[in-house]
Amino acid sequence: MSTALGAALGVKGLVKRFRGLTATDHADLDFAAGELHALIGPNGAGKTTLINLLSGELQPDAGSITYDGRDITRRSVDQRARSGLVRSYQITSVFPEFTLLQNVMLAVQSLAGHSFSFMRDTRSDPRLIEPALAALELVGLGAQAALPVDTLAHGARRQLELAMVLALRPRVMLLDEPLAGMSGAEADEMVALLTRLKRRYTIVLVEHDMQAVFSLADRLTVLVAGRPIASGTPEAIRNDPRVRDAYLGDAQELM
Amino acid sequence: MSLSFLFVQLLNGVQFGMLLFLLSAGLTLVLGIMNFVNLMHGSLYMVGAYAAVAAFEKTSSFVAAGAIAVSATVLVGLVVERLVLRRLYRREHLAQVLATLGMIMIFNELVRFVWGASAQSMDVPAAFSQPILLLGLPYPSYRFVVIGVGALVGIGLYILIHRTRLGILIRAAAADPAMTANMGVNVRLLNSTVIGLGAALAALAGLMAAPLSSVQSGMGEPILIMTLVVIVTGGIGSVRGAFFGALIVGVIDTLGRTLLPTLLRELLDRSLAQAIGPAISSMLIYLVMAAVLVVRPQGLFPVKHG
Amino acid sequence: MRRTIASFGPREWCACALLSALALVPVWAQAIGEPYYLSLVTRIMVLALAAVGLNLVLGYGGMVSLGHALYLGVGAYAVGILSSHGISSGWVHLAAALVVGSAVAAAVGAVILRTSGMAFIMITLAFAQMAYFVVVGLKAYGGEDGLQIDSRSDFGVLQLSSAPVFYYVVLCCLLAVLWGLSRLVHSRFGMVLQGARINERRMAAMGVPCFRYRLVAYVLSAQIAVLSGVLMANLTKFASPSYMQWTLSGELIVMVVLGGMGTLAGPVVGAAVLLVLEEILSSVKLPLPGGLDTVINNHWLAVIGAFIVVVTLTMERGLFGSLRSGRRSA
Amino acid sequence: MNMPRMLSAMASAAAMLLAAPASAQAPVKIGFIAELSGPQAVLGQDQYDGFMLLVERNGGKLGGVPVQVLKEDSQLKPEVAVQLVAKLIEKERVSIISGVTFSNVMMAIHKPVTDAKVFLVGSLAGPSPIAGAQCSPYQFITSFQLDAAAEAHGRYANERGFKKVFLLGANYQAGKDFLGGFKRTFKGQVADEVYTAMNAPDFSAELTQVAAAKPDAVFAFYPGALGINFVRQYNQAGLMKTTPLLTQGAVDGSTLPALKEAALGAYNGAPWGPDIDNPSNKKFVEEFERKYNRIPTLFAAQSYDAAQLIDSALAKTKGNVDNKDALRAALKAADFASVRGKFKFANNQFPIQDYFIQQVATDAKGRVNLKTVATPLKDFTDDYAAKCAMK
Repeated sequence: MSTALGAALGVKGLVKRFRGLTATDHADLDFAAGELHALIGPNGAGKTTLINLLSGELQPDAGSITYDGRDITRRSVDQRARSGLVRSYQITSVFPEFTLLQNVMLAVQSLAGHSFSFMRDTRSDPRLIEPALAALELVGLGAQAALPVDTLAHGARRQLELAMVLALRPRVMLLDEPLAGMSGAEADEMVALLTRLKRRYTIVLVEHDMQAVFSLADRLTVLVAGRPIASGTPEAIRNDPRVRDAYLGDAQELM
Repeated sequence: MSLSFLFVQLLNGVQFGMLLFLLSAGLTLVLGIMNFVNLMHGSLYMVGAYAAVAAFEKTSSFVAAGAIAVSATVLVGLVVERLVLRRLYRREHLAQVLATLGMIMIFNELVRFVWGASAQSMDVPAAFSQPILLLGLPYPSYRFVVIGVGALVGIGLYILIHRTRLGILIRAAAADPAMTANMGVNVRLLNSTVIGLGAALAALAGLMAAPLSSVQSGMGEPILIMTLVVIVTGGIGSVRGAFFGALIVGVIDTLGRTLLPTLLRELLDRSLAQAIGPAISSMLIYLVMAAVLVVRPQGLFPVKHG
Repeated sequence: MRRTIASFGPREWCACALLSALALVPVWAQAIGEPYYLSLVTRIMVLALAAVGLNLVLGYGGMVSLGHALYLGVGAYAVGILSSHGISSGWVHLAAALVVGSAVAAAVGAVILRTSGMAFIMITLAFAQMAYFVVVGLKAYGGEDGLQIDSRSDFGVLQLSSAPVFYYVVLCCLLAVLWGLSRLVHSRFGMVLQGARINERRMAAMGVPCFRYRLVAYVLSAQIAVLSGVLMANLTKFASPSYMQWTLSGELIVMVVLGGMGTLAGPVVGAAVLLVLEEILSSVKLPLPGGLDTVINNHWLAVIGAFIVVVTLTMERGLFGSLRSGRRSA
Repeated sequence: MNMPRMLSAMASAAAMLLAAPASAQAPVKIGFIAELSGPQAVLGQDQYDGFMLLVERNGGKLGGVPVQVLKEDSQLKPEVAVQLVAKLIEKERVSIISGVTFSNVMMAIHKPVTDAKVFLVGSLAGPSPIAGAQCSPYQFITSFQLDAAAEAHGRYANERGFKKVFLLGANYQAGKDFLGGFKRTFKGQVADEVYTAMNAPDFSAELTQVAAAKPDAVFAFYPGALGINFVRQYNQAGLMKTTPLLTQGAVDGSTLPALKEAALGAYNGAPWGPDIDNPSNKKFVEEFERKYNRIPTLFAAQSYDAAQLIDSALAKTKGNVDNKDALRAALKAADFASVRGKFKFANNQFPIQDYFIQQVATDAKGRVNLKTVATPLKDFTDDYAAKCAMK
């Protein structure tokens, strides 16, 4: 278990097709270690597809993915996750029947290599509870640890989602719209949280809230029809004509 | 083993397959479209057979018996749908399994209560009571009727599903039930229709089977198992899958029963062959299903989702 | 929130009442001079044991196996076949049964766990049916007619031939398995197993390969069923292909779901209710007017069927599961 | 139905179990185990009706003493049957158990019953093991060992001069024993020997084989529903006219009502037939038809004899069932007017009797019925008796 420190991630000539339509079209991207790299683009630009390719839930039709210097194109989801390449979901995906603590404990547990322990009661196992509580504290859910998830507000669920990712001591976090459906206040909390987390991890962020993106990201990549058309600092992207063209009416949204 | 013999055996397989298809077609729609595990499909088959026998005794007309049996069974199906099944659509599969299992027990005892424990049966329609000579082997002409009806139903369902509005709905629902519901389709009506359709087909199967086999309490279960084998082999929700699945299972089962023991006798000594031959041939369809599922968990003709 | 406070609700009371009742049955049977009830309750507990085993995969793992009778049969025939060759040691019986059972379960599980949903149900059934046909083909061991067992397994000091001793042995097996399960449910393994049921995709995203945990769970539950088969063979002094029939697999599912799947004592309650009801309806002369009692005695299956339907429709979480638990299921 | 009510229901149910009287000295208790639910109920019901015909005629008495018949449904499940036996012996304290429909149930309960020194008067199942090595002094079987009927068929096939016979059977122990029995006595050539899966709904494949083999006759063992399917489809294939059909279990009183004309011409082998000419049988058939308005079956007849046997024995012991040796001697004497005419027990306490071949024909009343056409075995003792240690 390497202590969480960002690792580099890159894709070469990545292609993914669904019944004719090309969701990812010869994408070449590099995510430097420790940077927060945002993927933006109009709807259907293939942002989530790219995340799914990176996390391994989709297999590319062509191209390669390198992580921490190794080719992981054919690695399975769980193999990638164990090596520190962890994702969160756009639509909250947790274990509703469990408490918050149990949700995060499950994540902590999966770090421990295997879970073939049959008799030891997890409910009194500090090695699980303490890291889990820590992760919950980090996202500001420490107080609600004992509550079952189904009593939770949407915003809090998104935070839980992130806590579960953090509990996995990731080196690269793939965050798919962590702000989706959050109230203004909740969103601000989350942005603050992500700002705190920056540098300690490599973060690939897909997000529609442009304000948040431009305030958080070290670099941005603009995807259009599955192909990265521009990549650079927020400043560079702001003034890139191609991006304006790509976004057309969305121009205002960029400012 | 002559070629004509093989051909006739093949025909037997097809005939058995058609009977299975009548049952599978209805059930696969229920499973696929409503995502509802309806184990009492076999009971509907039994009800259809009993109704056919009773009607045949009164009218002594095969067609009339068929009409009565189908309508009676559809009625039963709809009543049960209204009273019980409807409450189960939103429940998990296990609840459906459990409740329909309970219904099976009720129906088995019900027919025993009404018709008594001893088996019933009905005669082959006079026109088809005589066997015909087929490549030098006498062959019961009624079995051609079974094949014919099966084929007709197959064509009918094809037209229904690919040429009618209901068909469009059915296909849509099979591909994505939730979506269809959101498209403002009257799902409740669609469900009743599908259950009714299933009941009608089950009754038809019961009618066709009545002259071939004994009509009695519990006749639905063995055939239900085979039907389910057909459905998962063919691909849940796909009528095409049900059709080819039924033919595959029917033919494999028949050929397995006749050829395998003979084959084994060539390889092993007689007594051993006789010991394991039937065991293996009765296993055959399960082996095939298991093999198919391991290679293609969605079955041979999976319904395209999304 | 480290420890959950074990406060008592109806559920816990019911469980305790049930267990203490079970512990007292032999005494009571002695008192009223009805040793028969001993064998009735023994049979209930043996089947309950199998149901508890099934519950591990069904209730906690979300794997609907319609083929668990297969392992009951393995256990029964291990005893039957070995004793027919003059090997009477219970330890040998048990060891052989568990080894064979685990091997079969591992092989079968490795195949069937690649499927899910309806396909899984059917493929489990398929394997059970195949095993059934194999046993029916075993002419040397009675085939369809089954296999008589001269005397119960020999566990040295434990004289299984004595009904009360056998009863308590079965009871202890049941309690031991239940205790083990109660630990397992909250262990790391148990959490992963339930996690895989609730949200397999997320488990994978967290780096957990669900397959191997499911496989282990399947083998464990098979071993419990095997144990129940060994006891069944000893109870009836008989091993029969009918122990492997799909109908028995179905009954086990009924017991689990009826009692309440994913609850510890649910399957036990389910088994008890089902079998006691069966006993009463099929042979007890109920005080009913108009020959209704004989109608029920002759068509008791219908009544059971109706009962199952009603419970399924009215109690989403089963008889035992519907009881409010005093404990926050944490 | 909420939980408290559920529980109270259970409680009262349990109470009811207790309420059942533990000790009732007065009447002699007789347990009657048979298939009484599900598809096979037709067999069990016949057995029970045949047995009760005598009991009810005698006003609830056998051998002049009141009897209480406790009917139990074995559900074709050995484990359930064992349970029921335990109940009958331990709870009801019966001294005699009769009925028993299927051989797998018989095999399961034979040991527990006879070990408990309770008399097992079986009226249908007669598996070979208990006719031979595993025979017990406490068993008295009023039916027959299947092979015997099969051997009768074999002899009959010889009498008819059949050279080439095609054998078919259900793939389980009884099926194999039965075809074996036929082959022991049949002198001609066996065209082929085919075993089909249990509960096979469709015989087209096998019947095509038969047609292709063109044998002089077909010999088939298919009990109950299997028999109905087989005979119907045999008839539909036009084979009934061309090839004589010798069967066991396929065309008897239990299946004829379903088969009707479809079975005309088929042959059956049995130690009893409704047309056997003796006063006892006349009385039985007539009373049975009046009471249940259907033709009595072999199973009813054998159970009626079981009742007569118990009747005669209890009469001898004055209703004393505690002196086992006396009761056993009385049963062994078999001192009653069997519906089969003569009836003696062999050393394995299976009957020594004649075996008839019957053909399906329309009887005087115009009903489809069995007509005795030959008696290939006279005073016959089954072959397994030799393997039985008892004298």
